[in-house]
Order: sequence, then structure tokens, then C-alpha cells
Amino acid sequence: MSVIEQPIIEAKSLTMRYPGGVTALSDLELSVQPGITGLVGANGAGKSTLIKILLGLITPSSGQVRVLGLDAQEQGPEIRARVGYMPEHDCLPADVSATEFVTHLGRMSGLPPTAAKEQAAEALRHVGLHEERYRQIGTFSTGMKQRVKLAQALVGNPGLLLLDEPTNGLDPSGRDAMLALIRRIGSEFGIAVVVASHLLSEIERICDHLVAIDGGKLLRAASLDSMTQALPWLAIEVDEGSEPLRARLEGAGLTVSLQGRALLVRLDGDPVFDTVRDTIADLDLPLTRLEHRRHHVEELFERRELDEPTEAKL
Amino acid sequence: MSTPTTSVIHDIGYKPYTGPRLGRGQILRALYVHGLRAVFGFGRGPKAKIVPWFVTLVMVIPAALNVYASSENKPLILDYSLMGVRMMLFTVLLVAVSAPELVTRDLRHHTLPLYFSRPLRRGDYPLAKLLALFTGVLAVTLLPVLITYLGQVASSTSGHMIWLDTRAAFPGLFVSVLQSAVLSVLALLLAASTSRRVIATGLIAIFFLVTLAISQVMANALGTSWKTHQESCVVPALDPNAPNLSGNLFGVGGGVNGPPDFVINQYCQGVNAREYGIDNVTGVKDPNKPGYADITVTYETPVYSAIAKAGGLANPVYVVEGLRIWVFNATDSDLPNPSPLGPLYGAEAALIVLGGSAGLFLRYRKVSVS
Amino acid sequence: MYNTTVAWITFRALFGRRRALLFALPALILIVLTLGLKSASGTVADWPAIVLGQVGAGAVVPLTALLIGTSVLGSEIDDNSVLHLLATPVPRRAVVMAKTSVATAVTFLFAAVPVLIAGVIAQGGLHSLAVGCFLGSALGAVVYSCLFVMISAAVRHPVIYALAYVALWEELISNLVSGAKYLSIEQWSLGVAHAVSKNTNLNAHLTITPSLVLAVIAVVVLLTYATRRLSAFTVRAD
Amino acid sequence: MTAVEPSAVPAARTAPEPATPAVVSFDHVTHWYGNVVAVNDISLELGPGVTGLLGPNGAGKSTILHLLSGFLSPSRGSVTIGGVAPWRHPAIFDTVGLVPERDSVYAFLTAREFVLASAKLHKLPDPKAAAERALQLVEMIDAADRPIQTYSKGMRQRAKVAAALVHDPKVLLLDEPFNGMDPRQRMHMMDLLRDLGQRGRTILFSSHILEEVERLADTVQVVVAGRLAASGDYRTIRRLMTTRPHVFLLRSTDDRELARVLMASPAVQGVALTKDGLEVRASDHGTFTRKLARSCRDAGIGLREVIPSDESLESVFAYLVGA
Repeated sequence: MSVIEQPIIEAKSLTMRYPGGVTALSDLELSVQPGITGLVGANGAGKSTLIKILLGLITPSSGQVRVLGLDAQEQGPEIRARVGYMPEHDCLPADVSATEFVTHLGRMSGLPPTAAKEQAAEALRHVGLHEERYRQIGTFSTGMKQRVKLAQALVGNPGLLLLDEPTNGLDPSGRDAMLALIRRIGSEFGIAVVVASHLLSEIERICDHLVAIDGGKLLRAASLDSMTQALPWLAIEVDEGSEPLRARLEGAGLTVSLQGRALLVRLDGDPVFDTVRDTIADLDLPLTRLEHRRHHVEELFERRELDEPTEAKL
Repeated sequence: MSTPTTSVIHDIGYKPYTGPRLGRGQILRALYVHGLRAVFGFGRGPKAKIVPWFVTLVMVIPAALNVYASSENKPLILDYSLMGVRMMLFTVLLVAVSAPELVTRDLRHHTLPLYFSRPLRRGDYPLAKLLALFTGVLAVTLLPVLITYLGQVASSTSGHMIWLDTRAAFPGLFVSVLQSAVLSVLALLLAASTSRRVIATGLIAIFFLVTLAISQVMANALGTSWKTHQESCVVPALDPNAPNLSGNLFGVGGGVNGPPDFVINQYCQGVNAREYGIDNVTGVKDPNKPGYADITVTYETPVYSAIAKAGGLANPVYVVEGLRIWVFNATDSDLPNPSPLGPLYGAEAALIVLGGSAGLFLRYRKVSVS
Repeated sequence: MYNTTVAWITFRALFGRRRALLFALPALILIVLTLGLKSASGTVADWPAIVLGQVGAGAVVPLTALLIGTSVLGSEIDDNSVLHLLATPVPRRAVVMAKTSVATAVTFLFAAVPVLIAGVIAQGGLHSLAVGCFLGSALGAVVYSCLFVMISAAVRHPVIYALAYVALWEELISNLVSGAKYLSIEQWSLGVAHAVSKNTNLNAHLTITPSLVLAVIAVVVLLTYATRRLSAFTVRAD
Repeated sequence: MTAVEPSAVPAARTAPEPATPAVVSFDHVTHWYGNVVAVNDISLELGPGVTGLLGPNGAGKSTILHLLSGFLSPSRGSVTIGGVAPWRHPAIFDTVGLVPERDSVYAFLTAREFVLASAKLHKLPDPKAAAERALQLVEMIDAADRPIQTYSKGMRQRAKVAAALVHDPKVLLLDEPFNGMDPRQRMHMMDLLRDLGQRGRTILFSSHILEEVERLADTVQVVVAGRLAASGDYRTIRRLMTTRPHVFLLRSTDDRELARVLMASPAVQGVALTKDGLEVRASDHGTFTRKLARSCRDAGIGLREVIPSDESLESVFAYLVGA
């Protein structure tokens, strides 16, 4: 904890105004630490502009960015040699084998021929495509294609991976596998990862930190733990008899409200647990859930505050 | 404490690469080599090799015939300087297949962001592709010139002959280089305008064929008219005793019922029969000169209008050809000498190469990364 | 059986892309060629018939119609945006009619009218040759548009099939096989042009009556078939 | 690994409106392309409300939606929507709206023009008002006059939804409608669809994002390899998988003691102490949940958390797909 690590990405009062008058980023302050960072933001919040600036492809109107300790404006090519980028959209040719494609892009990242071959084989092994590496990419499933995209980002041995919607188009099992892989890259491989995603549940699952931008400004930057803190509400679900339960709990002096199929009980202290347990035991109800309500990252984007539970419409 | 053991679990986990990283120049070279290989279908399936190797083979055929002709001390079957124009359809076929291979696939599959998020700069990608295609086409067009030259040199008997051949081969080299440049630039520019390979191939083929047709129509059907000449002169009669000279009285058929062209050329000043052929000859015995005949020769010579001289400008390959005729003052071509429009040909060739390259670079400035 | 909204979207689609510049290219070449020939001396005497007939009706009209006809429906089917049109209660016949009429009108504007202009330039006034070639080109615009819309509705890569038709059938086979003239849109156009101008340099092989009758039959058959194909439009498996 | 035979699952919809007739119905529908069977003998009925269509990639979700919108014909069986077979019958779009998956729109139009055109194509009496209403519904009024090509993916998606909603269809079919939407747009779209479902519209949407389906759909239809693997409320489906023990994560004041107590119950198959708490595998869901609170009270153990860790749609889906 005492080691002060240099931030992977550091942006100071970053502003990007396009010639058309559109301001994509305005005075953005950003510091990304090693580990896995989730990048969330509304569409048009400046996410793709930020990626382009980080890769040194466009020059910001004002402000400074350092990526891996390099200046994004001065040292774009150096940064691009050390940053792996996985775009959101399809970007793979159909009629080339995975090995050949990843090797070629390893060369494009500046690896010598032999190293590119070795690293491509390694990258494909790590993403789980070892057996299929000689197959044409066109014959791959969506999940395998996403893995090839990840492998090409990984092949140049980056210090930082920028992943743009890595689970796009994947079905649930494909998503699980991809998220597990990203988690492994971030923790075992020691590569800093920035994951841009619209799916907040994914961010909650794999990220250590979260950066939310909105309207080109930093909305929130925090560790995930601090954003999913427990709330003083206990959610109770019973398969039947939730009305009598609610009446009895209220009778016992607890604050209760109904949200969906759950009863929310205000948790004022440990005795509440026992009251709840005893009430359910007395009523002989099937208890299927007893859970702390937590903050969700989603609340960042909700218009109404969820601090106080509201009566659901249904 | 612990004894050395032969059992060990090796770490096959992620191992960061710590070796050297190449700079931009070497990455550019890698992309160039990759592209050059793609022109000839290396690193691709067998289908990708069909056209490039077929074209290469076809280009070698006239060269092989030339070598045979050299060894027999006969004139070349296809002169150096004419290879470019005569084999045009095959070089167009090559670029129509190779240029889409080089750039259209990357557009189709949106692979470009993967390049641009790497150390290369924007202009490096089109530069490498352009150089690769140029090199490929140059190799294929230069090959027959080179083979023919070596064949000629091998059958030469003196240093002077070698020198003459080197001079004769120079326009061939000129055409190869310029034609490769013009074809590569235009084909890549067209190929980069679409993301569908078949359309790109079609576009390139149509572009060159349609412009070729326009060139030919302008140079021939529309731009060239024929002027009829009638000239009288005296030639030796092969059969002085023949009663009627307007028959086949000169013995050897040349023109229509007349003396052979070379006889006419030899005796009649100003009649260029060798080049244009004689349409008609009539004549009578020369009363003053026994054994000779007075003949009237009718023949046509072409008159090139400005349309005909400008015709070559419509097709890029003809631009190069016109430039060659003008620069080397050649007379062996299908096209008329463009003089005084020669500078226009030069300007257009330069415009195609420079403007086309600039267009290609601009095209890739606009590609988005994310 | 016509839907103005479909026509309006089609029109916007045609001119909403840079591709629209391409439509004018064949006509531009025709006009420049005509101007060049007109200003140059020493060209052959009967050049206007060659230019208007072979280049105008024979090349500019089919190429322009190809570019436009495959754009109005083919590119929409290619990127699936046609689904927004088909996921409405509009009858397919109305879709085909609207698409074809827009294609015809634009082809008329970008190919037939330039032929007329080129004719006026070439002959320095409005003479029967220009009028004949203009009318022939107008007929060509109609039939070619129907054909290319039909091809777009029927096959997956319409541009390739359309090109093959123009290059192989119209330019190659119908010049080699004499019977093919009855099924050549170019010959129908030239038949009309010849009937009006009586110019033999047009190389027309058909008279006006068979030309018109065959063209009308072709239009009906092509539109009917295009409607049938579009009614059975299926989404491709990914 | 056979939790339940797909065909053995009855169409146990927790139908809130048993009186209303099915609006959408598949009767033994099979569809094949060449030799590839995309949809295999599917029978299902949908009534008003929101239904989620789930399945792995390539399971046939899009094929089902395209069969419903008449862009594919069933190779066998019959598809009806409002009693009419949609194939070669575009008139069904009087009451059906479709949001296709592919991100293709008339990019050169503005959203307002696009939605207005859709209103006119539906021959609505007041197309302008209908277009405005639809744009309002998807909250696109502000950006409505920009060409669609300047939009983000999520905005394009909303423009497509507006165009499909413009004639207030009885049936709304959506293929991956949340694709590319940002969190706020997602939440808004979910509210919109939920609201439409409550107002009696029949809504069928496909999605890969199970959390969303879980929150939005009243019922789900799960397709696996072209077969209908399950339909109904996912919790009910979970309970029907009787061969699979239910997994709960418990936290208490004394996990070790609780483990001992629970092991005594025949409803519990196994217990494991993990760093997160006590993982219990219950073979009899009803008995276990009913006895849990009392057992704790009797043993004097404070119950802190009970989390059914495999009752999410995610695990139900995983069981169905893996089975």
C-alpha cells in the first residue's frame, strides 16, 4: 500500500474542441492507476475522442496527457508501440488464419520477425485459441473473433490495454469467458487495462476502479468497492405471504417498503436481523432471499436518487 | 536443506517481451514486404496466385520469342518499347486483381484502425501499399525487357552492337517504370474508393478499358482522316515487251497490278509506299525511255487532327506511350506522334503520379480509428 | 400503385451520398467528347451519328442506368436498410414502381438529356438525329432501369450481374449473334433513333415497331418479376 | 448434466391475462437454409406483455423474429401474428412494428424525416403528430433534426425504435434493441418497453444481456440450437429443474454451527464453508426455505444474509444451455 505507483494515464485539464464547434472533452482531469479500470459514459460523452487522444492520433485543443509516462502529443508512436487497442467494431479479415494475422500485427507493433511469431503464438494461447490458430478467421464464432481481437491487442506486449466494448455481441457464456480473460490479464499478466463498456454489471464484476465521464467532464473516479457500498436496507424475499410479513414487521416497529417482489427493511442495528428471522419463523414462510442492498454503479446515471427506495409501479 | 531435484514445474504463464522494438522505418518496410508478397499471392490461398503468375508467364512469352529471334539473328518479335502497350491488357489485369487485394480487404473488414493504433503514421500505410504495388508491377513489366536485352547481348558480336542494344532498350525501361507508376497509383486510388473487392476489380478494369476505347476512337475513327495522293513517276518495266502496262506487266505483284512497293519507293521520290501501301497504280510505256514506264500511283496518308493527337490523353497507358513517342521521336506506334501536344502528355503523366498519390494519402487521412 | 414516400426516400438516398457524382460522369465524358470533336478539324464527316448512337445510346445510357438502377434498391438490400421500407404495410408493387420510376427519371436526366444536349452541340441545332437519339435513349432509360431494379431485387451482387449483362450481352453477343438483336435494349433504342432520323450510320438492326413492342413487353415482364422477387424478400442468414 | 428435458418443460407461463387470446403463435415451426436447420419444431404462444427471447449466438433468435415479420417463410409449420400468416403479407405491419438488429438506417435522413416517412408509409391520418409523439417517446426531440449518420449507435437505435413505434403497433418485435445504448439510454428504453407492455402491447425482444431481460421481461423464451428449451417465468423454470440442487449463499453469526445444523436436514444435499460464507446445496427448495429461519432461531444463530446464488436468469440460462 505504501508504494506510490506512477499513474498509467494522467490527463490534466484536457479539452478537445472539434473544428465544427463540438466540444468532446472539456477540462477533463483523469488519473488511471494500474489494475483494471472501467470507463463508462453516455454515448457522445467523449469516450472515443479520449481513446484517440490517448493513442496520440489527435492533438487536444489544450491540456496534457501522459500515457505510461510518455507524452501523448510528442511521443504518439512510442505510446502506440506500448498500448494494445481492441476496437469495438469488427476489424478482422475473413480469409487469413489467426496466427498469420496476429503475427503480422505483431510486426506492425514493432516486433522483429521471430519475436512476432513467438508472441503471436503466446497471445493466441493465452486467449484460448491455441488449437484453432491455423483456421481462417472467417470460420470463427463471434466469441472466437473477440478473442482474436484481444490477441492482436496483446501481441505487442503492451503496458496498457484499451478495450472498447470487449463483450459486444457475445452471448452470456461468451461474455463470462471474455470477462474472466480480462480479469486474468489485469491481475496475472500485470497489464493495466482500461475497459470501456456500457454494461455496468460487467464493470462491477471485473474492475478495480471506475472512471465515469459525462459531457466531456469527469463525473466520478473511484474504486469499485467504494461505489458498491452497502446501504442500510435489507431486502427480504419470501415465496409466499409477503403481505402478512410486511404487516408483522411494521407491527414490530420496523420501517418496511415494497420494491418489486422484495420487502425492504431499514437496517437500524443488529437486532433487526433477529426480528426478521423470528417473524419469518413464526409465520412459517419460505425465505428465499435476505440481502443487503448495495449501491450500484448504475445509480450514477439514474435521474432519481435511489437513496430512499420508492414504491415500485408494479 | 533442500536437495536439487529433477522434477520441476516450468512457468508457462504470461511472459512479457523484453527484446528490442523496431522503429517506424523497419515497420514500414515490414508492411511493404507484406504488400509485395500479397501482390504475387504469397501468404494467401492458391486462388490468389492464379492471376499474378498467369500474367508473369504471359509477359515472358514474347521475351522468349525475342531471345529465339536474337539467336537466329532475326529482328525482334516484339520490340522493347512496344511491350508496354502491347501487353497492356495483362498489366491492367494484374493491377485490377492486386490493388484490391492490397487495400480493399482492409477497408472491407475495417482492419485499418488496427494499423493506425500502432506506431505507423497515417501516410505510412498508403506509402507502403503504393510502393509494394509499384514494385510488383515493375518487376512484371521489366522482366520481358530484361530477358530480351540479355538475349540480344548474348548474341551480339561486338561491343558496338551491345551499345546499340542498350540504347534500344532504354525506351523500354522508360515505359516500364512510368507505366508501372501510373497503373499502380490509379489502381490503388480506385481500389481504395470502395470496400468491395469485386467492385474494385470491376472499377479498375472498366476504367482502363473504357478509357482505352475512347483513346482508340479519338485516335482512329474520329481523329484521323485519310488524304489521297496521286503521283506520277518513272520506274523500270520488268517486262519491256508487254503490250499493255496497266495489266500485271511488271511481273511481280505489289499494290494493285503494279510494281512491288520497294521498286516504287526506290524510283519515285516522295511516295512513301512502304509505310502506307499503294491503293492503285496505272501506267503506260515511257515513249522516251525504252524499258521504263510512266506510272501514276494512288495512295492515302493519314492526317492527324488535334483530336487524334490528344486521343492518347484519355487513357493512362497511352499517356505513357504518347510520351515515349514524343520523347524518343518514335514512329513504331499505334498512336500518332503527339507533337506539339507532347508537353501535355508529360504534364498528365506527372499529374497522375503526383496527384494520384496525394489523393491516396488524403483518402487515408480520413479513416477513423474508433 | 405508387408511393410518393418511397419515391422521396429513394431520391434522397440517391443524392445523399458522394456516389451521386458518379452518375454524371458518363454524361460528362459524352459532352466533353462532343465538344472536343466539334472544335477539332479533320474529323470524319458522320461523327455525330457514331457519338450519339454508339457512345450515347450504346454506352452512356446503360452505364448511367446501371449505376442508378442498382443504387435505388441494390445498395439498400445490401446493407439491410430496405427492411425499414418493407416493415410497413406498403404493397411491394408500389415499392418496385416507386424505385423504378425514380431510377428512370434520374437516368433520363443524367443520360437521355445529355444525349440531346450532345446532339445539339454536334449538329449546331436541333435536328432529327439528336431528337431520334434522345427518344431512343429515353426508351433505353426506361427499360434499363426496369432491368437493373429487377436484377437488384433478384440477386445478391446486382452490380456484377448488371455489368456482365452490359458487357457480355449488349456489347459482345448482340454484335456477334444476329438473332440477339431482338433481345438487346441498345438495339431497341437505336431502332427508335433510326426511325426518327433515318440515319444509317446508327447501325440500327431493328425497325421501330418491333423495338417498341419488345420494349413494352420487357418492361411489363421485368416489373412483374421484380415485384414477385421483392414480395418473397428474405433476410439472409448471417 | 440433464437438468430437465427441454420438451418436458410445460409452457408454464405465469400468464397474467389468461383470458386474452395469443397474439403471436408458432405451431410446430421449422425453418432451414439449405441443410442448416435454424429453427427446429418450435411451438409457442405470446400474449400481451414483455417477453424476452434468449439463446446463445446462432440459436435462432433472429430467425424467429424474421419469421414473425414475414422476412422468412417457415419451411414447415405455421406462424401467425394476430391470426394472419406474415409471409408475403405486408399488411400485417398495420399492427406490427419491427426494430431490426443490423445497424442500418437511412443515414442521410434526419430522425424526424425518418420517423415521419415511416408514419406516412403506414398511412397514418396525421403523420406529423404521430412522428412527434414517437420521437417524444424515445426522447429524441432535441436531436431530431440532425442527420442520422451523425448519431451514436444508441441514438440510431432509438430512431429505429421511434420509426417502429410510430403507428402504435399492437405487436412490437425488437432484435437486440439495447445494443450500443449507454446506461441511461438503456434504462429509459427499458422503462418505455415495460410501460408499453403494461398497456397491453405484445412485445418480443431478443437480448444477450440477461440482467436486462431479468429486469424487463415478464416471461422468457429460451432457444437453444434451434429448439425451444424453456418458456415462462425464469424463477418458475428454475423450480422445475428438480434434478438440480438449489445453491444458496448464507452468512450468519456462526457459519460452522449453521453448517452442522443444516447438514442434519434431509432437504440439504451438501454444505461448504467458503471465504464468502456458507454455500448450501438444497435438493428440496420448498422444505429448505421454509425451515431455514426456524432452524436458525432454534439454534440461536443470527442469520445475516441468504442469497439464492443460482436463481438468477443467468444461471437458469446456463443450465438450459449446458443441459
